[in-house]
Amino acid sequence: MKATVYVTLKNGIADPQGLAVRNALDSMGFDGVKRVRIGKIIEIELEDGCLDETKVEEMCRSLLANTVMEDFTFEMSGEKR
Amino acid sequence: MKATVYVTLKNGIADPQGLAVRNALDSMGFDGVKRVRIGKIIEIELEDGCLDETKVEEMCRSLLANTVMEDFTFEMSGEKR
Amino acid sequence: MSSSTLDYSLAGLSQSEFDLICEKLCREPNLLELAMFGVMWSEHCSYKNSRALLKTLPTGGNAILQGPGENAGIVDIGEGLAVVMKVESHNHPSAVEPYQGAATGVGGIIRDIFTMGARPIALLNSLRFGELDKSRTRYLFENVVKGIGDYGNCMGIPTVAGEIYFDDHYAGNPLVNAMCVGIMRHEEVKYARAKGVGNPVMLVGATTGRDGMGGAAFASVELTEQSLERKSAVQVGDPFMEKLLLEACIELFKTDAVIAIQDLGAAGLTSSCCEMASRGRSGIKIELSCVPRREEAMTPVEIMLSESQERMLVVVKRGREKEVGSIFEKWGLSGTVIGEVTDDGLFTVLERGKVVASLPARLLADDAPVYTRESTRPAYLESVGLFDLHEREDMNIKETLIALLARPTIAGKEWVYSQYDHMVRTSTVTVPGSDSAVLRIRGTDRAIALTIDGNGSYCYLDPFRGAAIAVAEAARNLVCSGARPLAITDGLNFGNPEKREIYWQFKETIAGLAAACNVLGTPVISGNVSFYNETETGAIFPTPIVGMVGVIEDISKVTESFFINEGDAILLLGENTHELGGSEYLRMLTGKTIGECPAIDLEREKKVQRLCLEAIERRLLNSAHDCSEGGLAVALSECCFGKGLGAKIELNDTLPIDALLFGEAQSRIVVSLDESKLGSLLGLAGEFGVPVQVLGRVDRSELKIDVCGREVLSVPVGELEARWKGAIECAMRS
Amino acid sequence: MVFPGSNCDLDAYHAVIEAGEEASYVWHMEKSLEGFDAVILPGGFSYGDYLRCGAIARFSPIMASVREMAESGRPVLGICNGFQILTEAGLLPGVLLRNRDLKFICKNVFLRVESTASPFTKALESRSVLKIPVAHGDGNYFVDGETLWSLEENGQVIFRYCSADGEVAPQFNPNGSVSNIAGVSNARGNVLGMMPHPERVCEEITGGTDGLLLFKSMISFLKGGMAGELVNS
Ligand SMILES: Nc1ncnc2c1ncn2[C@@H]1O[C@H](COP(=O)(O)OP(=O)(O)O)[C@@H](O)[C@H]1O
Ligand SMILES: [Mg+2]
Repeated sequence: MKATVYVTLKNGIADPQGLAVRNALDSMGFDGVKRVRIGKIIEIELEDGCLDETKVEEMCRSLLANTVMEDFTFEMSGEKR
Repeated sequence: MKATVYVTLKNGIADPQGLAVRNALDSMGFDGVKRVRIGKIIEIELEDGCLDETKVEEMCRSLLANTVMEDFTFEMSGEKR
Repeated sequence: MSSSTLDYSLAGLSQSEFDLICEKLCREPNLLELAMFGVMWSEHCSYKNSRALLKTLPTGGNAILQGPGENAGIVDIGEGLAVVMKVESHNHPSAVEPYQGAATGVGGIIRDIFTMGARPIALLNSLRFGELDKSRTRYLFENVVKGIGDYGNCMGIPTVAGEIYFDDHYAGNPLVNAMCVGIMRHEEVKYARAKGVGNPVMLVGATTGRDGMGGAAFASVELTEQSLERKSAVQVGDPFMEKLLLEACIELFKTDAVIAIQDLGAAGLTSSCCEMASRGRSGIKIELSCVPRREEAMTPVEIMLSESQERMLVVVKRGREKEVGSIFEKWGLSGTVIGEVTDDGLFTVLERGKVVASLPARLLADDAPVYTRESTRPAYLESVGLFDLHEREDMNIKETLIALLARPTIAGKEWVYSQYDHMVRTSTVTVPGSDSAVLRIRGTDRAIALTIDGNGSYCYLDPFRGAAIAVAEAARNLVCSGARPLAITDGLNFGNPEKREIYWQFKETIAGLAAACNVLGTPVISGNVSFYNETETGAIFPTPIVGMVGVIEDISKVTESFFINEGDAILLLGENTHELGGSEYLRMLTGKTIGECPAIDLEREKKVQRLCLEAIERRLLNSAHDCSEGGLAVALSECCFGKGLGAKIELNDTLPIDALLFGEAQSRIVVSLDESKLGSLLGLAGEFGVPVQVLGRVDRSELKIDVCGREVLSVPVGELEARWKGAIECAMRS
Repeated sequence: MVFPGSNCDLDAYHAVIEAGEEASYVWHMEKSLEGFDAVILPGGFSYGDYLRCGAIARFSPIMASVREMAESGRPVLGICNGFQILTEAGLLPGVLLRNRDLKFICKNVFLRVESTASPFTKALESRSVLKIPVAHGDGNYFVDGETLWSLEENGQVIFRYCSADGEVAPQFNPNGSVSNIAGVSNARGNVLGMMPHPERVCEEITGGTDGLLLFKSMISFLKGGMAGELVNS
C-alpha cells in the first residue's frame, strides 16, 4: 500500500526557490514562463492494511506539512508489492 | 497553461531526508511505515500557447531534474486564467 | 463618526493618540493614514513605552562615531576603521514559524548593517527556550538554529558566537535575538537621510507581497472588510536575494550616486519612507502603482504595510538612475523608481496620480507620544529570596558536577555552532567555544573580539544587578581574549510594559545597564526593545542581552580559555564568595530560580578586568576564562576541555562546599601561566589591588580538587568532557 | 570564478596569493578565461542552492570556458559548491546528496591523500593526513557501484575522510559519503572536486596551513610545465 502526499506552499507565501528557477529558465531562453512554485512529493510505503486515510491525514498535519505555510493533499493507492 | 513536473529520486539512490521522515513517523507512533521517499513538485505557469510538451521535457532534462539521480514525469493542464 | 472610533482601536491606537493625530493634522486621518499611524505609533516602531528610559543610557564617548538613532551604531577601532553593530529580536515570528522567523530575523539585522555602508563580517545570536524535555521546545530549538544557520551560511557571513539558556519561563515565548557586526572605513558611512528635492527614490530587491502584516492590529480591518483569503502571510527569507542586494549595495557605495539608503523592516514602505524624510528634514512622495508586486489586487494599505523581506530603499542623485540601475542589473536585481524627494516635510502617497495619504513625515516617524508608566516592585520578589538546602555536606561532588555539566544551559554548544559556518571569510581567529570570538582585521595587526551575554534568571531575582552583570560578563569575556571593551548593543526582552510590575523590571534593568556601562566605559550604541513576551502562563524572565565589541591592537596577544601547557600555574583573579542565589546548581536541585541574585561590585569588576587585560598585554598569561554559570568547578572543567589536559586544584576557602564549587560569584577569572611569571603577576595584582589566589597546576588528563586538604573530586577529564559535549545532542534525540 | 551567491571567492583568492601566485576574480557572465593557467570554482551558495546545489550555476556563460580549460588539461579545482557545480556540469562523476544527518556541518576533519595523480596533490605525500575544515549541507558524495569501482581503479579518488592518524572508517565520515570519499578527480586527473575547504587553512592564524599545500602543489605543477606527469603512484 502506498500514500502519495503532495505538499505545496500556500498561496501568498513567497517562494524564493521558485523565483530563482523561473529566472534561470528565462535566462536559458525558455520564454513565457510566468511563475514557478516548488513543493514536495512524499511517497510513503505502508504495510498492507496498516494505515488508513485518517492516519495519513494525521501524519501530514503533524509532520509532513507545515500547516502555517503549506497545504497538502494525498492519495492512497493499493498497489501491492 | 500550466505544467506540473514531478521529480523523484531514482531507485537505489539514498534518500537521507526520506529516511529521517520515516524514522520520525516511526517514533511518533505511526506503525507500518516501510519506506519514505521525498521528491519535488514543480508547478510552472506558462503563457498560453507559448510552450509545448517538447519544451517542458527539455526544461526537465536540462535543469529541473538531474538525470544521474532523478526521474521525472510531467503533465500539462490547459486551465486558462 | 462611529466608524472612526472603531478604526483607531483596530489600528492599535488609543483614544488620546487618535485625538492627538486629529489635532496635529487639523482633520481626521483617512483609513490608509490611520493604518500608517497604527504601525508607526506601535510600540515596535515608536518605542513609546521605552524611549523615555532609554534616554538615560550612556551613549557617547571618544570612540563613538554614531550612537543610537540610525540603523546601527558605529564605533572607532583605530587605523581609520570602524565597527558597525546592532542586535535585533525576532521572538514572536519565531514562536509561530521558528525556521522562517529566525531566518528573517538574521536577514533583517544584516540589512541594518550594510545599509550603513559597512561590510557585514560576523553574526551572533542569543536564544532562550523552554526545557528540552518537551517536543515542542525541541522543534522550536532545532528549527530556530537551522533558520539562523541557513541564512548566515548562505550569505557567507560567519556566525561566530552566541549563547543559549533553557528555562520553562520561555517555553511558550522563545527569544531569538540576532546580532550583526560590520566593518568599514570611517568615511564610508552612509545615512538614511533623504535630501535634495527631485532626487529619485528607488525600491530594490524582492517584490512586495502580503507578508508579515500581522504586526499591526490594523491588518484585521482589511480582513473583515475584504476577503478572508487575504490574511497576512508568514515572511519567508531569501538569503540569496539578500546576498545579491548586499553585493550590489557595496558596489553602489563605491560610486558617489547614493544620497541615502534605508532597509525595509517593520512597517515596510511606511516606516522607511517617513523615517528617511524625517531624518533628512525633507519630504517624500511615492506612487503606489510603481511598486513591483508579487500578488494581484493588493490594496494601498497592504502595499504600505507589507513586510516583505529583502527590500531596500535608495535615494540617488538625480540623473544617475541609469548608472545605479546597471549595477543592480549586474547582480540580477531591478531597481524601480517609485517616487522622489520633496521639501514640504510631507510623506505623500499617490495611487495612479491621486493622493491617497499625505502626512507630516516627522509626526509619523518621530512624534508618537512618549509614555512613562507606573511601576511597582513585583510581589513575587518577596518570596523568591529564601531557600533551604538540606544535606548539602555529604553530596557526591563528582555526580553533581557531571549532572551540572550535562545541563543544556551549561553543556557544550557544539551541536549548535557546528551548524553555523563560523570560518567563512577566513578571519575567525578564535572559533566558538572560547569566551569570545576573535576576528582578525585584514591588512592590519588588529583584531576585534565579540560576545553576547545575558542571564534572565539573575534579572528575574534582581533586574538591576542582573543587567549590570550582563554588561560585566560581556566585558569580562572580551578581556579574557585580550580585548579592550569598546561599546555595547542591547537587546531588551520583556513582558507587557503596561503592567506595573513589568515596567518596574524594565526600569531597573535600564538603571543597571547604565550603571555598568558608565563604570566599565562601554556606551550603548544601538539596541532593540521587545515587549509583550507573554503567554497565558505569564511573562518571560526580564531578559536584557548585551552584545559587546572590543579591540585587540596586537593580534599575537589573542588569548583563549583553555589550558595549554602541563605544569602551568592556575590562578584565580578575584575572590570566591558565598553566592548560590540564581545559580544553575540551585535550579538543578530545586527546579526553581530562587535565592538572591549574585552581588556585583562594579569597581571591583573593573579592577579584575584591568588586571587580566594588563597581564595579557605583558604576555604573562597562557589562558584566561571567566567564571560564570556553574561556578568555579564548571569553569575549571571547561579550561581542561579541548586540549586533553587536566588540573590539580587545592582550595582553602571556608565556604560551604557547594557555594565554593558551584556558586556564581561575580568578578572572577581563572588564568594559567608559566611558573616563572607567577611573581610578575602577583606583583601586578598587588598594584591593581585585586585579590588573587593560586589554585593549583595544569596536570595530565585528570581533574582533581582538594578542599582544605580533603580530596573532594578526582575524575578523568574525558569523562566530564563526554557528558558536557554530548548533552544537547542526547537531549535532542530523546 | 564568482557566481551570484558564491561566498568563498575571497578566501580562494587569498589562498592563491598566500601560495605566492597572482589571482583575479572572474564574474560568471564573462566568456573567456584567456590568460589564466588554472581556475578555482569557490564554495558558497550559487543561486542560493535552490533546486539543487550547483544546478543553476552550471548554465553560466563562463562554464563553456571552464570546460575548455578542463579539456586542455589545465588545473580546475571545485571546492564545496564548486564541486557541486562540476558534478552538475558533468565534468566530474557522481552527485552530492544532502548530508546523512540532514544538518549543515562546519568543523575540522582529517583527510587522507589517496592519490597524488592530480596537480593539487602531486607535491604531497601519498597517504599523508591533512587537517582541513568542512562546511556544507550537501556533501554526501554518491556514485553507483560500477562507477565507484572504476573511480577506484583509475585512482580518481583523491581524498578520503579519516582519523587523525589516517584510519579510514565510517565513524570519521561526517556526511555519509560513499566510501568516505571527500574528493574525486576526472579520469585525466586535472579536474578536482572536494567538499573540504583547503582555502580556509592557508595561514597559522586561522587554524593551520595544510590547505596551502594543495595550492603550492598546483603552482609547482604549472611551473613544471604540467606535461603529462599525472601518473598514479
Ligand atoms: N547560539 C550560539 N551560536 C554560536 N555560538 C554559541 C551559541 N551558544 C553558545 N555559543 C558558543 O559557545 C561558547 C560557550 O558559551 P557560553 O557558555 O555562553 O560562554 P560564556 O559563559 O563564556 O559567555 C561560546 O564560545 C559561545 O560563543
Ligand atoms: Mg554566557
